[in-house]
Amino acid sequence: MSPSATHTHDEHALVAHHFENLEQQRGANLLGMWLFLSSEVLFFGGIFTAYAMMRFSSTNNGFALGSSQLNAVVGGINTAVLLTSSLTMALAVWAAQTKHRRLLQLFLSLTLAFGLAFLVFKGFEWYHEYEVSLVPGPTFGSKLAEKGDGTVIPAETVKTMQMFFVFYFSITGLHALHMVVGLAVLAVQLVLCLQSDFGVRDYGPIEVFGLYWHFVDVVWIYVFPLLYLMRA
Amino acid sequence: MTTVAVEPRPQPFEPRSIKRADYLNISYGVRSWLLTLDHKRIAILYLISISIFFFVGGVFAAVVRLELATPKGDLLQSDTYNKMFTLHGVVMLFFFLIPAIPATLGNFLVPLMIGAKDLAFPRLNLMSWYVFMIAGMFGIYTMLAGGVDTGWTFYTPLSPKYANSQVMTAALAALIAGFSSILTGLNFMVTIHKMRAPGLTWFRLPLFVWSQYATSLIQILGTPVLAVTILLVAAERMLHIGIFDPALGGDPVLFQHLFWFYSHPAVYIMILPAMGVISELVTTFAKKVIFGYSFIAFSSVAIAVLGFLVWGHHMFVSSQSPYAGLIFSFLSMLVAIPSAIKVFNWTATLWRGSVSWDTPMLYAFGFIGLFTIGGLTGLFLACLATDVHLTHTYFVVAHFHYIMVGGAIMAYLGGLHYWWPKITGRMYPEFWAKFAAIIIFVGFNLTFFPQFVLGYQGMPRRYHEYPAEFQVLNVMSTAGASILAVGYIIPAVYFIWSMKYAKVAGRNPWGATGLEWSTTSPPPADNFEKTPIVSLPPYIYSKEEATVVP
Amino acid sequence: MNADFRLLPQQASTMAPRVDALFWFITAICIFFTILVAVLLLTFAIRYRRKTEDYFPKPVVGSKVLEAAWSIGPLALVMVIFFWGASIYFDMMRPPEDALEVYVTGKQWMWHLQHSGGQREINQLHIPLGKPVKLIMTSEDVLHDFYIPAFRVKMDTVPGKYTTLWFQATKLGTFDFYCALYCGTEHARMIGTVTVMKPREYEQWLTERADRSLALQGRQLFQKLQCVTCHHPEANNRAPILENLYGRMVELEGGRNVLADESYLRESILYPAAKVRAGWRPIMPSYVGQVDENDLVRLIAFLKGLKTGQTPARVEDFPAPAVNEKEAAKDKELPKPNEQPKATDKAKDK
Amino acid sequence: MAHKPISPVTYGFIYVLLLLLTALTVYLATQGHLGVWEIPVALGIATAKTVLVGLYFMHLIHSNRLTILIVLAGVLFLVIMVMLTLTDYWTRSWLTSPQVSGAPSITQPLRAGHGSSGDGRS
Repeated sequence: MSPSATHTHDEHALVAHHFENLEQQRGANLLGMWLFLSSEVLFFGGIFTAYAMMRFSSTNNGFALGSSQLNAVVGGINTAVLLTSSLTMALAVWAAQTKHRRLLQLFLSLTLAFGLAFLVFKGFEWYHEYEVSLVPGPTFGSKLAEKGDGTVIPAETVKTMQMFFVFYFSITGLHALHMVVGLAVLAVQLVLCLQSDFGVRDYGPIEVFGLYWHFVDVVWIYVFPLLYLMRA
Repeated sequence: MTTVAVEPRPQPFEPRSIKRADYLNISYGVRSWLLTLDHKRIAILYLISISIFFFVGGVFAAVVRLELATPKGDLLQSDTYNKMFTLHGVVMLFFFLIPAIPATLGNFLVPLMIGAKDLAFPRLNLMSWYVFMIAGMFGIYTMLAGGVDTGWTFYTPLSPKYANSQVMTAALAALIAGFSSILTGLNFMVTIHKMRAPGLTWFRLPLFVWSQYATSLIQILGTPVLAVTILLVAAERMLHIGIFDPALGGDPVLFQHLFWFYSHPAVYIMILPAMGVISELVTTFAKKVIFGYSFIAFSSVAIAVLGFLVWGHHMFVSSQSPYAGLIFSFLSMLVAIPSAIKVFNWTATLWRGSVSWDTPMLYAFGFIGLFTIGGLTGLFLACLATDVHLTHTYFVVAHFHYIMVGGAIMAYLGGLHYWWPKITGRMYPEFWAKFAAIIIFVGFNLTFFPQFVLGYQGMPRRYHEYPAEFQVLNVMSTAGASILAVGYIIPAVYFIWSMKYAKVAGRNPWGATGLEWSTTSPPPADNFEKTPIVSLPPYIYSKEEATVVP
Repeated sequence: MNADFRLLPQQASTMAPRVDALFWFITAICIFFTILVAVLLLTFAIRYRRKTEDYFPKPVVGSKVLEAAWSIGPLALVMVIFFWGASIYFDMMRPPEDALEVYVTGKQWMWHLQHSGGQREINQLHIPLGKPVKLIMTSEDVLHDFYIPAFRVKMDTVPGKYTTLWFQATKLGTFDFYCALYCGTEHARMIGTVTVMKPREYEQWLTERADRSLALQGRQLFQKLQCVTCHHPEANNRAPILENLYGRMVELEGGRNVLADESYLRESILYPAAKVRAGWRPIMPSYVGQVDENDLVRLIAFLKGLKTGQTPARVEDFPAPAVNEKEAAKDKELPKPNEQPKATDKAKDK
Repeated sequence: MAHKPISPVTYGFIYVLLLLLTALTVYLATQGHLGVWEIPVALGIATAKTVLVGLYFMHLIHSNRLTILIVLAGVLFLVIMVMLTLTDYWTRSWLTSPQVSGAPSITQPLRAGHGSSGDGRS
């Protein structure tokens, strides 16, 4: 899929033997990524559907209560961090297309940095939830009554809240997994860009990876309101 | 239009003395196979792996049928029996039927049929085989570590909470095999979109390619839902938290929705490529253009899309809302139409043709007959009132075996015989092939037809012992299964024999149209001596003007 | 091989002939089309078999008329099947109002059945001929499925909720029932028999086995579990009075309405705060773990028959396990468990 | 290159829009009182953001019909999954309810139990 290691600018060297030309190769790679992403839509879609149905059929306000345990402002800031990494990724593709090697290196590094920042934030959030006993399991909710006004949440509402947090950790976990995979690929591309004229020679791989990165961003754009903001 | 891709006349066998470099002899050694990027070699890798899985799954089936010869559970303990039918289902579905036609015949033929040098992503193609094999390892580990007894459907709360067998590894095997399936579908779809030879427009594509395209759609859009569902079940089993367990406030019916959203279309992953194979066989052996090309092509896509709208017909008695049942029943009924279109068009193609009775055509006849029965009996299960009586019984077992074994495997074997000369460069022994085809047809019907009656009588599926009144039909079924087993072993033997000893085949032993027949047998590593240019629609055998019946 | 062999299943319920009529209609369609395709296929294959390799038949591309015919023809047929099937299915899903009620609990790997009079059976069900019977079913563990082939009815039992199944037997005799949904190791042994009796014999059978009625057992539980402490007119409005509750629409906090059916009663005992009645505070504790499925059945049977003025006294000790005459006398005071409010009563509350 | 690269200025503009939408949705969820409209509005804003990301960052605005078709196919099948599953959950209580025709009043609110929220919300 990726071009061979030769450093010539000869198009012929960039095209795998079974393709006719670079145009065909780029088109195929982009199409492949788009198809993969439409597959991913259904992957996340499956769990979103489950979430929607459980929420719809739930008979108490455990989901809303669960949602209000999350900090929407922290989530919002993290959303902004991820959007920023999307911007720098888009700019990296632009730099590759216009053959600005230095800028390409800069923007890829920034994307990597913002992506890592997002994960670090997310990690702190998870740790906080662990501390206040919001991780599903036998001890779930044991520290709920300590804060707040001392009112006791009925047991079955706690159960529904736990269901909410099962979804929360599954969805954010799967999203984080996609981030980790993305960051790994990004790191490889960055190293290649620092070492060679990878990217400016053929912007194809950068563009294809960019699609993936933006998609992970789009998933978060839905995760954020679905988990953090539905608290009424 | 420098080259006409179609060779209207059969070629005489080429002399053996000309030694060409083909994909088989271009390099030797295990390494050259395990690291190959050639779609044809990867197809062979798949062929070997799925054949092994087929026989493993077949052994499980044989054990199941042996146990059912008597009403008492005397051969096996109940939990051993449960593991047998579960493993039979898991192995046959995820490791044989789903990859069967796409990953072997499809892998070999799609690039050849569209005049490409390879699939769009050769590395991904090899990777999908390795992913498949990793899944296979999990499957084999499951068997060795004691098996799994949840049924291939993994229904909750049985599988995450109550089963004490190797549910995790079995589920992982299905999950990983799913990824392999997604990658294959993705590869095909990009290839069909981007790699067609000059002049090969969409309506000049062979119908096999159309059916592969429709199949890929299901693989790409359906499989991820299975993946995420399995992950949720795995989380539920490992962490004892979850969304399908009523004790935790969850809903087991939700699992069925998510599961069947993939697993119903999965049936079409198996049968659509089979339909594609049959379209090729029927035209070649009738020497006649296919009747209603565009109707067959679009009916494939229609089946792929409709297949996603009907999963609820597995749930009419699951406590799903009866109103949802109403909608699902209605939509399920509609699948009858594209299926009818295909059957009638194949039949009409024979009209005034020049019909040969070669082995692949025997399989095609068998397919059309058995698929007709399998498809029509689907009406009982799509219809709400009869489904209440028949679901969860042997009627369902008979119905889907008519589709998957009578349909998909007949077509797979037919296709394998048809393209065997192209794949290996050798013919197969015609007498034994015909003999096996007839044995399989007879054995199949004897095995599965009695099960329709059993189901109507009310015998539930997945019973290792049963009331004595069901014995007569069960004995018939077991007898049929032993005939069927013989029928499957014969081709395995003569195919292996043929690779060395059988008659050498020329480029085009059947006198077929299609780009794959214009290259040598076996094809060279890059498939074609030079890129073909296509100027004609497919299946043009006669130079006469085509007529249209009003 | 054995004398019991029969090709077709027995028809022993009002539903069976209706399902069979549809079954044979579809079978006729199947046979017609299978023969049609087989005959065409073989005729063409033989009549036009290949005689010489040099002959290239005249190509026929297709026919719009034929395509339309074999699309619309099947469409019309499947629509007939669809509507026919749907009409029977909805009758299957709607039990008659006056049906006898039997509670069914599936568990790995047995069926536990209880009649309204408290008579219990394991893997057996006795029912009267010619009377509609409604099974109210649940499961204690995994999914099961209650299936009586001779009656052509089947329904999954789902843990955590009630599903229903009804039938009206038309033949005396015994018929097998099965667990039809795979439920684990001994799935195949989760079977039993339905015995259809003449109504008089059934009554006799019931009295012979008369334990204490379900409702009466429920009444005892109602006191034992201290439900009566709050659900009582003298309890200073701590909890709603439950008289005449069953079958009515209940207004909830937030303006929704819910039908007080078995599922609602069950949920309200297990998870009281799930659906709180308008105007009441959710102070009731959950009874998860204190009552099992059988206790729930008893409590619900009691609540279903509870009419005006029948709430037991708060101070009354729950009676010790009593001798039969005494119990029978009590039973008379209590409403018949089968009695259900008329449909008009339900409408009134809206 | 099938099309001219989108200029960095455009990217910046889109980025600012995205940040504003994020701020808006957080504000509406924490300060606003939208009631039943809360979920539709939040999802609407998310969709608007997705469209912006898709059209500009992912270059859909310059891509061919095929790519758009693939995106729509993914979305369409997701909608099918949600809607057909919903037909089950939506209508489950209809048959047991005496008021079949007016049934939505029983099953309608997405947040069932909303009304009983008087209990211990911390």
